[in-house]
Amino acid sequence: MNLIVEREKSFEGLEQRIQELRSRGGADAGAQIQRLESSYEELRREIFGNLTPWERVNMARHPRRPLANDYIALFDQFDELHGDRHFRDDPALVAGFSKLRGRRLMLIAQQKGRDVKENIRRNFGMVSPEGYRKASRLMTLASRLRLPIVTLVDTPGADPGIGSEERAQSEAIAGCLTALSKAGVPVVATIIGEGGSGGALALALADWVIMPQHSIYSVASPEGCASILWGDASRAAEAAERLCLTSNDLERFGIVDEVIAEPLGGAHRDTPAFTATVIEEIDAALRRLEVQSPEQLRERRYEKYRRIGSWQEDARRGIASAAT
Amino acid sequence: MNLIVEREKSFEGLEQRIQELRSRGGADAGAQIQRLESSYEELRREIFGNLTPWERVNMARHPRRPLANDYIALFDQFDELHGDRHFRDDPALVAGFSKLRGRRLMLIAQQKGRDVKENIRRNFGMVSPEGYRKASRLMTLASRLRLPIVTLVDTPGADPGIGSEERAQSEAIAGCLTALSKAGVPVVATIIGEGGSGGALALALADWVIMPQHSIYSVASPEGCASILWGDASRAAEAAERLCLTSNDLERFGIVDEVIAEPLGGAHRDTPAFTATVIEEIDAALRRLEVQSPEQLRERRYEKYRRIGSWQEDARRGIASAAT
Amino acid sequence: MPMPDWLSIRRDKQIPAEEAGLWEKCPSCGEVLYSKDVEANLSVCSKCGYHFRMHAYDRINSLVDDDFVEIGADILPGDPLGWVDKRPYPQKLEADREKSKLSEGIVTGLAAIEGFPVALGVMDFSFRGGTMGTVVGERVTNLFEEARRRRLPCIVFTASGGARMEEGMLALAQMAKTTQAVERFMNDGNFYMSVLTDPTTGGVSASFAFQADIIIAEARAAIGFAGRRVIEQTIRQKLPDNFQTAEFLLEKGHVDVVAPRPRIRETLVRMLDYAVDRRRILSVLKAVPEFALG
Amino acid sequence: MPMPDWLSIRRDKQIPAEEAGLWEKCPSCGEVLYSKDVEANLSVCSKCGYHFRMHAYDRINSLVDDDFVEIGADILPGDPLGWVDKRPYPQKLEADREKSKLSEGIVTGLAAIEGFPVALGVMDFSFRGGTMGTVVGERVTNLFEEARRRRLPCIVFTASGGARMEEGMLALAQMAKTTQAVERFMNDGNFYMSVLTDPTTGGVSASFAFQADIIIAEARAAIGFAGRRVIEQTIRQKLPDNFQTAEFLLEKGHVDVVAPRPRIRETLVRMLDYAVDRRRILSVLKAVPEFALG
Ligand SMILES: [Zn+2]
Ligand SMILES: [Zn+2]
Repeated sequence: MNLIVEREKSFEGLEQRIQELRSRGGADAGAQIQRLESSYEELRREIFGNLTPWERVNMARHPRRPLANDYIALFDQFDELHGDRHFRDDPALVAGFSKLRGRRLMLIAQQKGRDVKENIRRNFGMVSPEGYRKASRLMTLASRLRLPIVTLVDTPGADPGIGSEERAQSEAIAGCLTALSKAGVPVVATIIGEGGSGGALALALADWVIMPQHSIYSVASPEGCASILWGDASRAAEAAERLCLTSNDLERFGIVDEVIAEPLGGAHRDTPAFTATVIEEIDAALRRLEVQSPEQLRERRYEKYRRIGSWQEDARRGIASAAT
Repeated sequence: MNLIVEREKSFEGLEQRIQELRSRGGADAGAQIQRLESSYEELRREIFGNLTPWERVNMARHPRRPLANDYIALFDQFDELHGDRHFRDDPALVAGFSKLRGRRLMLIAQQKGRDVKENIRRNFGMVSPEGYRKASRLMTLASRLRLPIVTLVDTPGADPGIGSEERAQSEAIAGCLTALSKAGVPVVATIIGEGGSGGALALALADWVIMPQHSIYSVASPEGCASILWGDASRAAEAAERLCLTSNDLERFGIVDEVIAEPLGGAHRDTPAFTATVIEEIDAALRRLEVQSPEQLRERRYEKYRRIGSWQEDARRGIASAAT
Repeated sequence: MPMPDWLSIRRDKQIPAEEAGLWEKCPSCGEVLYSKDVEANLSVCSKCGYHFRMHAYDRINSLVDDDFVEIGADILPGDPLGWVDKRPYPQKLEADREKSKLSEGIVTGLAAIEGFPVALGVMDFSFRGGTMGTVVGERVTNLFEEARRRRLPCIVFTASGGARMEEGMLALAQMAKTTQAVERFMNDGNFYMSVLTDPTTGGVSASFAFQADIIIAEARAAIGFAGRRVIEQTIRQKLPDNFQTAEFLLEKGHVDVVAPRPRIRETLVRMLDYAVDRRRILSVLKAVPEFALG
Repeated sequence: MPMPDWLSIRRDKQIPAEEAGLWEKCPSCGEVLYSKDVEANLSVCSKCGYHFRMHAYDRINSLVDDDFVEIGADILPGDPLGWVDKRPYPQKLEADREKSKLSEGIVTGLAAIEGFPVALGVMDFSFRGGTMGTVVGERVTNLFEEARRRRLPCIVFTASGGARMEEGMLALAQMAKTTQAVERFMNDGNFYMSVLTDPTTGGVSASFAFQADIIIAEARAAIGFAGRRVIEQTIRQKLPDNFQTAEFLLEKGHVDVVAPRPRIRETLVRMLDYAVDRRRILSVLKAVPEFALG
């Protein structure tokens, strides 16, 4: 049950009524429509204008939220490349050569499904070691060919299955992080929906991290966190409050470099326009980064993550306080 | 049925008789012993003095032929390292840090079993992709740490099972060859028993290749070759004649850099002395190579294999002839 | 350098009909096909999509923009082992030359594909089953060395039964030789694609075929290290039909892309367009004026 | 720099008996053990070989030749999220400091082991379950940067439940920070070994734990990415006992060596002896005179 989907249902009657009045027309309809529309707008602003962290979690998981393929479709072209060369091609991780505004690049994305069948095939966007190894293989290739790396992050977390453990999920994720550390090309990551823990970070060690307003990016899932803290996964909403997983929090902490505002009610209210805006920002980031030398890129990326944390002066004074 | 084992049986009576006479002693025993010993020696020289290629194949596969562990035991120390970091540790390929005369090195060997049980565990020395990936991982590590690489080759060929194909045996072997191409450290390979096709070469792209006299090293197994040529694996002896798989042939072709003579009747007649001799030669090769810079080593290794073949002048004149 | 005669002939479709045979039967669906149609369709059955094996020069012809500057054609086989089985090796070579209209198992050279200058190697199964002897090894090595000198991307179409038995260990050692040449080429930052066609096995599979940056497999091709029969003999059971097919390998993550033959050229061009910096190419071409582009 | 007080105390075995408890029961075989014996046996049950968790300073004490020059001890945790669950995060930290006698989840510093100067980090599960917050990340990063400056081999003992929830994404980002520091260190040709102790999971497992040149796992340790309970909840069935054990990982090829605790030190020394050029070390030591060896 998605909280946002439930909210949306409460508008459906109102939306239909406005539609009906519009199509019927007539003398008094105009005023009535105006009245209804204004209360509709007010209601939406009230409900969507200031989402709680838990509401944002639901927004990030909304069944109509733009997925990786919605973004990939806006690139000039995309040619998928498959496989880790050793064991399997992982459909949860889609990657390949691409072009954006004529710029050649390597695109690497976590792909959820839109329906149950596709979600099973895509493993709900949970990547297996093979997927991370495909990613690191192609990151290394991109670096070799001097192609910038663009990643789209959308996963509840790395696959936690038996097979993934047997085939060294940890090593695979560490491999991605290492490949991104080595990359002598611009790396731009966008957290398009759910940024779930290490399985998300594996693709997001980047020069520039973009985050749509209602995406989430978290050290642990709210459910997992609640279950650890209180032994009760149903207290996920409370956990979400504490985890600072929203775009605003993360921009403040320097984890995210750019937040993109979403339409009222979420990105899926206007997927074409919103995804186009994100693509625009990815392009702008690449334009800013591509003037840097491989050494500069690596050095600045190192320094960027080097600074992240809260130990600095606060900690040395032994005072607990939020980092800037 | 091993041909050499059968031959050895024919001596057993004679050997026993000599032993008996020796222990009994007596006046006429001395002369009789001398007579028997001289005919014993003559017989052995006659049978083992000039082995056919097929006999050498049997020698290379002799159940008592020194195996990798017999050689490894002679190194100052050996600490095994395991695994390809992705899928499995392959017991058919044994590798680890080692020391020889105080020199630190990386030792990589194909290990057959001495009995059925161990042979099943070692997969008869047939290496799976995981084994080759363990090898290339450790070759790369050796190169990083500036440790010379010593390999011991003894395999009927790379594992031809379903799982090995599913996990990209070709890519794994190519990976070993690539790692050895890149290695900026001395590489010394010894074909201690069977050098079976690509599965053997994967460990033998080396600056210096040593081959005991009765080892074999072949593009295909005699059985496989016979089955392809005549649809009859039992004509393996004929195929062995043609394949030029003996140490003498291969030294002539520049495939092998050094042949080490074996005791009459084969290395297993005096395993301790013979294996010690081989180790001596490995040490000598390392001593010669270690003065070279990484660039020199790579360059000379490249040129060494660059020259191998028979197309050169012969071919350009369109004349078929053996290479020098 | 002008196009070799043989290529010109094929290109002009002037093969006498009586030589080629007017009709061919598709071994997959049984359809009887007009040979000229098959050829026009890149030797793919128009009914079921079955891929007939393709002649190396036909393949080259179907790929390159204009001239193909062959290199290494003067590298010809010897008989280092003095090999005889049912016939002496030189006789087998002679028969294969006759049958295949090729001097050896691979054709190598320089060309342009959709304006991209490339080094191109195409193996042909009809010459000794595409086995790698010293000539194949030498030609491949030369190709990569030439490509490295000119900083050209390199493309190799593989089709091989493995190392060539008749040249013994000299054949096997070509794996080492070619692997080193490819490694050196790639280590300089150059781009390499292999296209695995039916069948790609053994020593070729385990060396330059699987070293590439991008590996493309032709649809339905059999690809593996051990041959299907060897595996069946070892495990003593029948293998599933799709085992070792291009499609199977895609699922198992071994290859980047599977494409049917009619889409191979466009796939290569798209990949070149991503991987190759056109500005660099142009500067290379200026520096090597003798390499004329069509 | 002298040994920290705490370490000196442990070394001298001056823990008052009433504090430590005289007897301990082995959770594996049930044997009641004399606490001092357990400690003398590196916290391994003398009957069944069960490994008790080991205090970071005890571990260091059991490894180093003489002095341990701690670095990064002045890096202390903050409360960036203003976290409260059952208690405020600062209270939890305070309680853990009390309980563990540690200032954070890892102790880092310089030492010599059997004459080999090394940079050494030891995590401790008793501080916030060995989770990686920004302090652990910062100390690890500092350690690798210091080791890189001095060209020392680096050894890290891991024990971790993953990234520290109470510091949110700032904790997760430490994976990126540490991975980069390790990569830079290794890229310069330096040698890195990790020793995975019970338990090593999550963000630590998926960053510096599995980046090492040589990975040693302590016998019976639980090692994996996802926690055992998470997997069981996901697949809704019990996992086999040996799943995610050090021994299981050895078979699956994830780690180089498994060693019981009493053999860890000698294993490390042997590996250092292979991997490290003593001549280089000596020249480094000459260049950095302030780093005194015991
Ligand atoms: Zn057909
Ligand atoms: Zn016990």
